[in-house]
Amino acid sequence: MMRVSDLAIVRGGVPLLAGLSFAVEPGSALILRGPNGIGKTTLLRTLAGLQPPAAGQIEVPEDSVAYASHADGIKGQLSVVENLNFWARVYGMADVTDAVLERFALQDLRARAAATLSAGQKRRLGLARLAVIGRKILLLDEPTVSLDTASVGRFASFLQDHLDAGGSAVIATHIDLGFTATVLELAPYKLDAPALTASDFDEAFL
Amino acid sequence: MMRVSDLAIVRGGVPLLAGLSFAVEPGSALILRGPNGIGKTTLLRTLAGLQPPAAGQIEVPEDSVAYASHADGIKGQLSVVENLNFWARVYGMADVTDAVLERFALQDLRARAAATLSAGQKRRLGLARLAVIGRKILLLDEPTVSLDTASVGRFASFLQDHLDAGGSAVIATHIDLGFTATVLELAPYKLDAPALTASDFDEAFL
Amino acid sequence: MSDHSLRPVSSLWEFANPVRFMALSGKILPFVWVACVACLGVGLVWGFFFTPDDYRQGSTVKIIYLHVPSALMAINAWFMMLVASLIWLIRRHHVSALAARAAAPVGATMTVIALFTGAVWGQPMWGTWWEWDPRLTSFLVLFLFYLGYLALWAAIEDADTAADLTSVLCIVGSVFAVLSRYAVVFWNQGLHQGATFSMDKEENISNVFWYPAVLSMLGFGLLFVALVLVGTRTEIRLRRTRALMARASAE
Amino acid sequence: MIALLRRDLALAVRAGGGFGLALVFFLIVVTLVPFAVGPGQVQLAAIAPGILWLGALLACLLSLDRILALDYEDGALELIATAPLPLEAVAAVKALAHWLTTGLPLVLVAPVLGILLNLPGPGYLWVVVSLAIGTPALSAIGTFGAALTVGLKRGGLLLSLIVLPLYVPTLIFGAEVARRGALGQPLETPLMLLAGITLASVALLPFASAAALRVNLR
Amino acid sequence: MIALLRRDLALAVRAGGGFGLALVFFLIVVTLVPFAVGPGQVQLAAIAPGILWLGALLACLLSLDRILALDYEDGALELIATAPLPLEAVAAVKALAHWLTTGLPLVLVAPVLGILLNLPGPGYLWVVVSLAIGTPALSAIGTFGAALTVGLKRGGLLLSLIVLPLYVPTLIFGAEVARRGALGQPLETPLMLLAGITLASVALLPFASAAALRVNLR
Ligand code: HEM
Ligand SMILES: Nc1ncnc2c1ncn2[C@@H]1O[C@H](COP(=O)(O)OP(=O)(O)OP(=O)(O)O)[C@@H](O)[C@H]1O
Ligand SMILES: Nc1ncnc2c1ncn2[C@@H]1O[C@H](COP(=O)(O)OP(=O)(O)OP(=O)(O)O)[C@@H](O)[C@H]1O
Ligand SMILES: [Mg+2]
Ligand SMILES: [Mg+2]
Repeated sequence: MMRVSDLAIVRGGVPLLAGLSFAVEPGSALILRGPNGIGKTTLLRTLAGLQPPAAGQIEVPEDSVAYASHADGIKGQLSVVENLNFWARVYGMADVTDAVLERFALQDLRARAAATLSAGQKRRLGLARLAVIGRKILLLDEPTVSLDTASVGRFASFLQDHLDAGGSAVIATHIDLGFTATVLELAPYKLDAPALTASDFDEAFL
Repeated sequence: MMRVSDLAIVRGGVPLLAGLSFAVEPGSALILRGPNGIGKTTLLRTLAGLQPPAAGQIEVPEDSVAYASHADGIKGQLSVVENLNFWARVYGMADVTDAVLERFALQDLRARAAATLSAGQKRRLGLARLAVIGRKILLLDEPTVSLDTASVGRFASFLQDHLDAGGSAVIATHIDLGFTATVLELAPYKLDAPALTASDFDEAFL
Repeated sequence: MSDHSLRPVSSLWEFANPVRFMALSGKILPFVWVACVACLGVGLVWGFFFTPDDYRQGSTVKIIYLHVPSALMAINAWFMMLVASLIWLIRRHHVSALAARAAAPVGATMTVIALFTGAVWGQPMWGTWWEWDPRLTSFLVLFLFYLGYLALWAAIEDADTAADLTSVLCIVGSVFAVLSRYAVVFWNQGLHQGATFSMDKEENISNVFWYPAVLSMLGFGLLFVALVLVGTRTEIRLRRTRALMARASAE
Repeated sequence: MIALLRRDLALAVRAGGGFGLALVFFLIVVTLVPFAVGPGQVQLAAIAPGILWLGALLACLLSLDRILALDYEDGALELIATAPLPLEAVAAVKALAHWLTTGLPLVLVAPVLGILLNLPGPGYLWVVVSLAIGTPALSAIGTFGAALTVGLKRGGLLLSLIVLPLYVPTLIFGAEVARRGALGQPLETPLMLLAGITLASVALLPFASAAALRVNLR
Repeated sequence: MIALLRRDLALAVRAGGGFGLALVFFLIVVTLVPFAVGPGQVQLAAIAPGILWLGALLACLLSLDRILALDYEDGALELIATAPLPLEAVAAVKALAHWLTTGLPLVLVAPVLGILLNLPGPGYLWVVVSLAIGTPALSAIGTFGAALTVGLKRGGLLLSLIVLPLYVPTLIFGAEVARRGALGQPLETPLMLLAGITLASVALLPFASAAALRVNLR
């Protein structure tokens, strides 16, 4: 499904990781692990196409990827349901169903303006977005931040169903999600970050 | 040190918790636990004096409390050290020392503009602030969000030292910090939120 | 950095290679400076001290030796930035991005000099420091474009991003600058009395004034080239040092 | 795309959205002018068309940073960029939404404010016409400026700095149409030029905006 | 408090900070006025003092939302509020920092822009004097407006809306001083009133601002 070969990534002109190769098959998930600042977020942004890779190839079927960042992209003035419907429509899908709301325990909050949600409730809303846009490959950046244990479990079961239905996922996380997945330790691919940063732009002058 | 009696809290006009009484002695920590949206953030804001309690008393020595919220209050254009020095000066303390920077593994990032830190690095910076402002009672709202295991350990050891030095802390968290502390389950104090919310203002017309 | 700077040049684009650019610009820079100082010195001294006073304007006419060249270079500098921006966007030659960046402050300064000398001149000529004459007005607008361009460079930290965005701004801005010029001419056409003093056409100007004027124009042109070369070289050196230090500390 | 437009419009009319505020700002600027320049009737009437245009332009300008910055800050822009919408379309829709919530109301309210400034009789029609034709260009140019500055921390004023020189031709032709209209002079030429600028901006600038956005999200 | 002032000034002069941009906005507004109202010399000179005041006021206005909103958004304001600084002092320092980075530069640059508008000779002195006396009031009032709107999502335009009416007296007296100065008329009365407004705003408004902040952070 997603095939990455010999990828190198750069952030703010600093080379972070190099020589990454992996494949994510339908029905399987890949968990990215590594200490803070190693480049998980940057890797996911690259896979999502937001920034170009410094080297290497990313092969991925067109229109199959959904990205969920640290921030949830929620509009505080819109209600929970309006937020979800907006995303569904942008991706050309049907409006959100009660089943999805229940799955993420949002049914009681459906008409609440998103600005008045607590940290964990906002996060649940951000994750529910993944269920309404109908994408196969999910790129998730620390999806369980601020979630309580019950919500983590709820999310894990959603993810398991997604995989069982032939989807796949790449997840950066520091905690244990409690389901089987390949784990990719990023530490071995780390490039020693230069103390002084030279950007691509600077490199051109060597 | 901090003594709370029969506290009730309200958020956005909705009563959340009532009948809370607890005391936090010097050298001890209190961990707040409860599902998303129960009112942990609201409780901590109330203890910090940012919002008035709906009922009950909070007794706390003057100028002894520091609050750390979900957001870290970091200025992206300033460097790591400049950010910390600012807070130190606001609280009338000496500038940040190398020991503090090392404690939070920020020594290599000291001159970096805070905007270019990763999620976890930002959080470490936010936590390092607690070490430079010299306050006794720390009110921490999910301090370990985005931190990797090593950083969580580092933070726990900082907290342990703080307690050993006679400080105390109230911490809202979903994960295990790995040190001994009283745990306060908030669920029993929960009020069933009325479906239609009446604000204090409206109530005055009854 | 040495070996490929010795190969013969096979295409103009090779100068876009930083190494080649440094080698070549290092060689010609002294000559440019010498020529610039010579032209400016002779032109200005000749113009200021060895030309007769104009019968209508008196000695104030001499400001023309500063005013006209700086005005011309102000426009040419923007044009050069446009070309450099296009080269950067299309062929991604780093030198051209830096050259555009180096030209902007020079061009902005030229604009200020033209505006200032014009104002100083306008006081005895028109009895006012400022007149909303189309030409002056479009210069003011040009100055605003320079300000926006410089502010955008200054506000962005990442070099690639800054080069890309300023290039896009330069291209869009050029179109609007030309539009503004036409708009301004249109706007003030009916209201401005044609009496405004003008020496636009070469016939209006006698040779005594003309030769030193040409010399000082040449001098300003060379000054511009020299300053842009210096600016570009400094930027290149700066970036090369950064890159080298980064490499060294990585090893 | 329609979803995006509808969302932007919905956000604008919700509490705290920008709708109506540009209008009120316009109203206030126009009201302050007599305080600033003194209340001589003749003088006011002479500058009325120009002040209306200037006020509309400033009101537009003030609302520009809402076009993209809000979506950038809460992460929605990244998500929209990874959604199956071409960025050019996103830029065009954003400009359209801005015009509908800002430019259009300004056009409609301008005649009312004209009364405050003693605008001469025939001026009303032409102020409205020139604003109706010119404001879409203001929105398109503004979206381009917003796209250029979206990554920058509170690029608000930088945005103004970049956008204002770009507004000069539109302002000149627009105010010229309004002024000539008020005086009953012929105004075909500036009107055609104004329309030309608007058409060209609306057709071409979304591409430049999308390019700038792509760079900024990198 | 000095730490806060120094930080705010440092933030303002860093890349992306507001410093200089208000100035440039002032420059641009003043440049655009002739485009809008037409280039007649006499007419321009007559409205010059008023336009300078209006331009300064708008430039001030545009930079108001930086005073508190940035600190609110990244959570710094909550932390500052729980720090051992009285909120009144915080409000006063914020107003002072705003004046130093906005009002003061405007005062200094106003004479240069006066040239563009053919300001009559004696006008220069009085434009500068009136702005120097009046702009601190603009900053103090603006900080109060910012404190009122800080909780609201992008209160930018709402802020303008609230602040502009409050600016009216300052604008009237300030522009009056400048206008009378330009015409060589007696100007003691408006000057005293202007000074009175400034003193009162600077002395009292920080208390109102602090009260508003307290409510908004609740
Ligand atoms: C701030 C004020 C002024 C600005 C921005 C300005 C701008 C310019 C520009 C752009 C040019 C060169 C354009 C060309 O060669 O086609 C120029 C040339 C010239 N300007 Fe000015 N000007 C200003 C004031 C004045 C004043 C007050 C006078 C005289 C009374 C004046 C007289 C001339 C003359 C004689 C030329 C030479 C034209 C030629 O060589 O063909 N300018 N000015
Ligand atoms: N601004 C607000 N207006 C109205 N209601 C709010 C507001 N903020 C939060 N709430 C509601 O108040 C309740 C308590 O929120 P709070 O943020 O204190 O929860 P929390 O325990 O910190 O949850 P979490 O673990 O998700 O952070 C929630 O039900 C939330 O929906
Ligand atoms: N905008 C930026 N400019 C320059 N450097 C950056 C920028 N953002 C992040 N970095 C640096 O790039 C590196 C990788 O950051 P990234 O956010 O990818 O880390 P991460 O693995 O997601 O960390 P975390 O677990 O803390 O979220 C870090 O060292 C960080 O300091
Ligand atoms: Mg990350
Ligand atoms: Mg919370």
